[in-house]
Amino acid sequence: MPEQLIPTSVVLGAWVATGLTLFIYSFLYKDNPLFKLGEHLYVGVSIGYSVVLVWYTVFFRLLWEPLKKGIAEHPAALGTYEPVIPALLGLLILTQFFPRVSWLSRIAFAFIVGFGSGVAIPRTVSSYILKQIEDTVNPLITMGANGLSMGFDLASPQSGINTIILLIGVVSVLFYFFFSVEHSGPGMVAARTGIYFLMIAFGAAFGYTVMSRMSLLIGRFRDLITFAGAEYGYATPVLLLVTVLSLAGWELAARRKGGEE
Amino acid sequence: MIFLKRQLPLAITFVMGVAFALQYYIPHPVSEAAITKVSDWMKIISGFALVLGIASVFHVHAVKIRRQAPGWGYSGVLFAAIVTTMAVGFWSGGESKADGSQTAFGWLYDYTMVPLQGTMFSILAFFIASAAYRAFRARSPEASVLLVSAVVVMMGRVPLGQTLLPGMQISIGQFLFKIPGAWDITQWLMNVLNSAVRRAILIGVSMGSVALSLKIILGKERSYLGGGKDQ
Amino acid sequence: MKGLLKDLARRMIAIDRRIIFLLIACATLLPLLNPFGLPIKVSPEVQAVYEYIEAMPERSVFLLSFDFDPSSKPELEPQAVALLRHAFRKNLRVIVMTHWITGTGLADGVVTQVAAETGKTRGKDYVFLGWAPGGYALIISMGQDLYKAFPSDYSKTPTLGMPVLEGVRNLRDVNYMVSLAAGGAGIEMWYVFGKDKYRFEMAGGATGVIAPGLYPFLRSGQINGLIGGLQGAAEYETLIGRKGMAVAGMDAQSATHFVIIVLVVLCNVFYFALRGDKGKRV
Amino acid sequence: MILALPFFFLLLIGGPAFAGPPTSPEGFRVLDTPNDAGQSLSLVWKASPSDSKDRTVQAWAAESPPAAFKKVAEFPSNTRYVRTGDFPWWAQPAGKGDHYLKLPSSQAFPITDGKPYAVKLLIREGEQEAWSEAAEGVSAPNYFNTAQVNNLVFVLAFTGVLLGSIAAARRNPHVYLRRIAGLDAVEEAIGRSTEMGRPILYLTGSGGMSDVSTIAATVILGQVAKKVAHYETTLKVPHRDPIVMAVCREIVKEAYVEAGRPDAFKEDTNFFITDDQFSYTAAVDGIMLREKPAANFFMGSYFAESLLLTETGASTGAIQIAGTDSDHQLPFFVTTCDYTLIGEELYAASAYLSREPVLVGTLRGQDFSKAFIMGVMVIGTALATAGVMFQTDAFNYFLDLFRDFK
Repeated sequence: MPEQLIPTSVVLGAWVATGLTLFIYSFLYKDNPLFKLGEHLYVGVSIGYSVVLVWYTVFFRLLWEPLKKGIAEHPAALGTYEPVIPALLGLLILTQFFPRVSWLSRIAFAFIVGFGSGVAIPRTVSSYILKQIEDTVNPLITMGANGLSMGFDLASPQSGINTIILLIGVVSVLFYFFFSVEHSGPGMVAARTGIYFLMIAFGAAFGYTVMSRMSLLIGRFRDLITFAGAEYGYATPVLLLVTVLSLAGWELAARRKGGEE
Repeated sequence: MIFLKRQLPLAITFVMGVAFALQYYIPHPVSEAAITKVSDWMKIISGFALVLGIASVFHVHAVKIRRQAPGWGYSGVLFAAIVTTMAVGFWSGGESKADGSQTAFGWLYDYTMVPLQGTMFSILAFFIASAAYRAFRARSPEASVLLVSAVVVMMGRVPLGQTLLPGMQISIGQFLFKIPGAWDITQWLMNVLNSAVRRAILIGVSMGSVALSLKIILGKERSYLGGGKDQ
Repeated sequence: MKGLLKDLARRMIAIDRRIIFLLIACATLLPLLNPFGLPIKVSPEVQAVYEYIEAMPERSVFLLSFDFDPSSKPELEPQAVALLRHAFRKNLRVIVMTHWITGTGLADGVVTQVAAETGKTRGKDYVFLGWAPGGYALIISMGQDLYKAFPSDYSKTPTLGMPVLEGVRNLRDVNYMVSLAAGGAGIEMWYVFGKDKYRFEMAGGATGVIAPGLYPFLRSGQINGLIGGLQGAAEYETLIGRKGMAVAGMDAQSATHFVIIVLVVLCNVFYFALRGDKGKRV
Repeated sequence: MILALPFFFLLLIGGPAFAGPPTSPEGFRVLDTPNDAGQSLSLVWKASPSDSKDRTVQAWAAESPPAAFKKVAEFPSNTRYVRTGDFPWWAQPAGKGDHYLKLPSSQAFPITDGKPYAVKLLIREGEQEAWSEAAEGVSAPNYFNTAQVNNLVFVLAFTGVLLGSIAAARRNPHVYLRRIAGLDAVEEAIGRSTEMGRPILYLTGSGGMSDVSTIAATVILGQVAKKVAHYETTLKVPHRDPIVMAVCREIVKEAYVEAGRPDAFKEDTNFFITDDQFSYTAAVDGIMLREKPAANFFMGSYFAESLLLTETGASTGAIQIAGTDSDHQLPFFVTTCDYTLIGEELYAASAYLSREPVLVGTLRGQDFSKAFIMGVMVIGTALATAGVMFQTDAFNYFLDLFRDFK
């Protein structure tokens, strides 16, 4: 390894990051002052971060700069003042602070919700209804060099047998979501099939997800291992010791207090 | 007044909804420009809304500090963190990098937000294990299939499981039987069964969401305006 | 004796969660410190991405969108590194961008590092466009004019006239695109607002959680390949023959999965031991 | 096992040896690309039996009146056919089996809307070549995408069904609705919190106000708040989105008024934490551990935070009721919560709790439409299979109606 001096700011960062990481992990033991400290710091930093981000990316980049540029270039054009509209709507939301006129904020809500609903309708129909129907509807047989054949290979997702299973799955789960039909008789069979499909899929998705959650832990542990090195001043072992000792101290103090009472 | 309070918001919802639903069917460049513009507007509006949120935070924690409620010191920490982050952020001009080197704001993000985020997220690894231990009991046939498919997929996902449960081929006479391994079953479960269920949920949810959107546009659903049936 | 077993089962079934936490922590940490290297099997959906890139002629345009932030770094960073190594090895022109402002620094770091190790030059072989607001609106505007959507790259160099972007006007000129997504602003959005309209081939790389939800899109050909989670990354590393952090992490994966499976089996054993008891009583 | 049916089929044997020299393509025309935003032309010409991979087609284009022609595309002559599924039958730019080439504006050959362009084709094989006549076309942006007419019809028909079933529900609001287990538990959960003297925690998810699941969550919040007002229990609703918070504040206030307890309403029932995913989660977990709510409601859309919230809630012994349409988080809610409203059940829940005709009617309307979609999928599969069996495209008149075209 070539000698590489790590900048002080990075070493300091490593200590801060390691400390915060261990504070948050202490929550796995139980709620304690270290976790509370970490939690409140985290919430505070995230709010501050959002404020700064919104200030620069929204107010500055989308509102102030286009207005300034527009007024400098085409002061007479109506289009120049277009960013004023959302600004006014935004101000209407702030009428929430004044109960007498707070109804004005509804105009802004109407604008947001109306836009969201309108945009959603055709796109949802296209990608989530028509496209999904289109993909479920497939011929069960294929035309090959030997004439018509139906595939029974489970390993190939496009085979005829899988097409049927998929169709049964989609239809039975959809049936389970019928609300105005009683689930009895043949309806019961369909709905039960639907439930089994749901449960198998949920189990599979759960099992599939375990890996990505473990990946996150691996990622954090990898950082902790890195910061345990001499070049970072043994941040991890030192802070781990500090965390454990303070937890033990806190626990002892709490017990003594409990004993006195 | 009644008109302004009730009818005007409904009219705005209707006009916005219909206009941007139709926008989809119009390939003309003007229509694409319109949706881009209004999307920017939405960001500006929600930027203003953040003020509401911050006011709420200040209210909640200021009350705690004033009353010296248990744990009020943490509220002080929270305020300090907000103020410090904002100060650093504005001082750095909102940039995380300037002239190729990290700013104080960038440092704050990289060494507090990132590890905190990552740590909170990684706690899922512990919780997914404890949830599995608690929930995966063969209490009923439904719970049993859930448990079995979860275990099979867990086996199929990792090299160890794939080694323990490999696929096999057995030939008896002229017939060739393929016994699927954990990995093959995982693939099949994910590709076929999981696709089917997701698709059905997707279709169902989409019907519901289109229905709700339509009702909002047509003024049949107005709870988003804040309950108010007759105001 | 039987009573003792029942007692044990009762205790074990209500075991303190913290013991499970400790087991998981050990199962992750030990293999990381001391890997044992199990073989990796490649799935067809990862193979498809690899083969598509493998078949691309030199100097084709490859767009990689980092649609995640540091919280998904452990899974998606290895994917990004493997894809970039492959693309650079094939001498493709690589355009990198992100939809997540919080992922900008991370994306920049990854691209710069992989480019440095393969000796590629910024502006000539690759460009990092950085982040721009808009989500799907950004995709639409890139589809119309890339230079309007990104007038300059992350290092504030004007994009117009960059050698790496020669002949690239908008998304239509992109040959292949991969979105590495951790959530909402990702693969589906790229498909709905991008691929569909501007006709480029695309694939997805996703965290393990959202990957299952993308199988319908894979099946219907909306995406031509899918890299799922750390396993997907490990498969890709195996394909390009450069084992990296994903392959090492897979040992820890095996261990933790094994621990959970054993726990689930045990808890069912205890459960049945107790259930027989209850059955008699009722 | 293979199901093989003997079937007659034609083998087209075509080789360059029999094809003869290239001839100019038949029926060549240039048109504005239909259903697009402009800056693109489309070329159409008839297929020829002598198309093969050795015979190439080149498209040459020029601004009209003819400046110099430039080569803009080249490809083997047995490609770029119009295939089934490329265009719906009601918006075919060319007949099936014809050649179709979209010529978008590019840096090499920019196309401006409203300007005429001349295009001709060159057919080449080896050294031999044949030119087509030059055809002219003007590109223009279109005002309506006719290929998406089925989407529009679907939306309109669905609107009709919805309005119809809402009207029917107004006349007869006592429609049968099947039980949803999670909803019976709502009352129980509120009752238990009252008994234990502990608060109720209600989360509206991570979506914004234009998110359908958030709207459903706020409607249910109104119903829960009404019950809570009766029992005089504490309700806590931490938020991630300030606009949702503002709306929920109004809704809860309204619910207290309706329950006849406006005095019991507290302004800080709804409060904002932060808009960041995991710091919000950490704070809500903190609330769960410190205030130990007896009931936790998770309604709306969720991401990875779901399990962090529900598993912490489970450790405090709270009754947990979830409802989400985020399919990727459903497995975690199902395994860690006492009751889970799956997907659409979240939307249905508001109808159950309120029994309002509009909501009940909507459910009926959705059921009709779902039945219709199920029918389409089953009949469609049968027709698609028959189409392969009888080698016909006739069924596409039906199947195309339910395809997604761009």
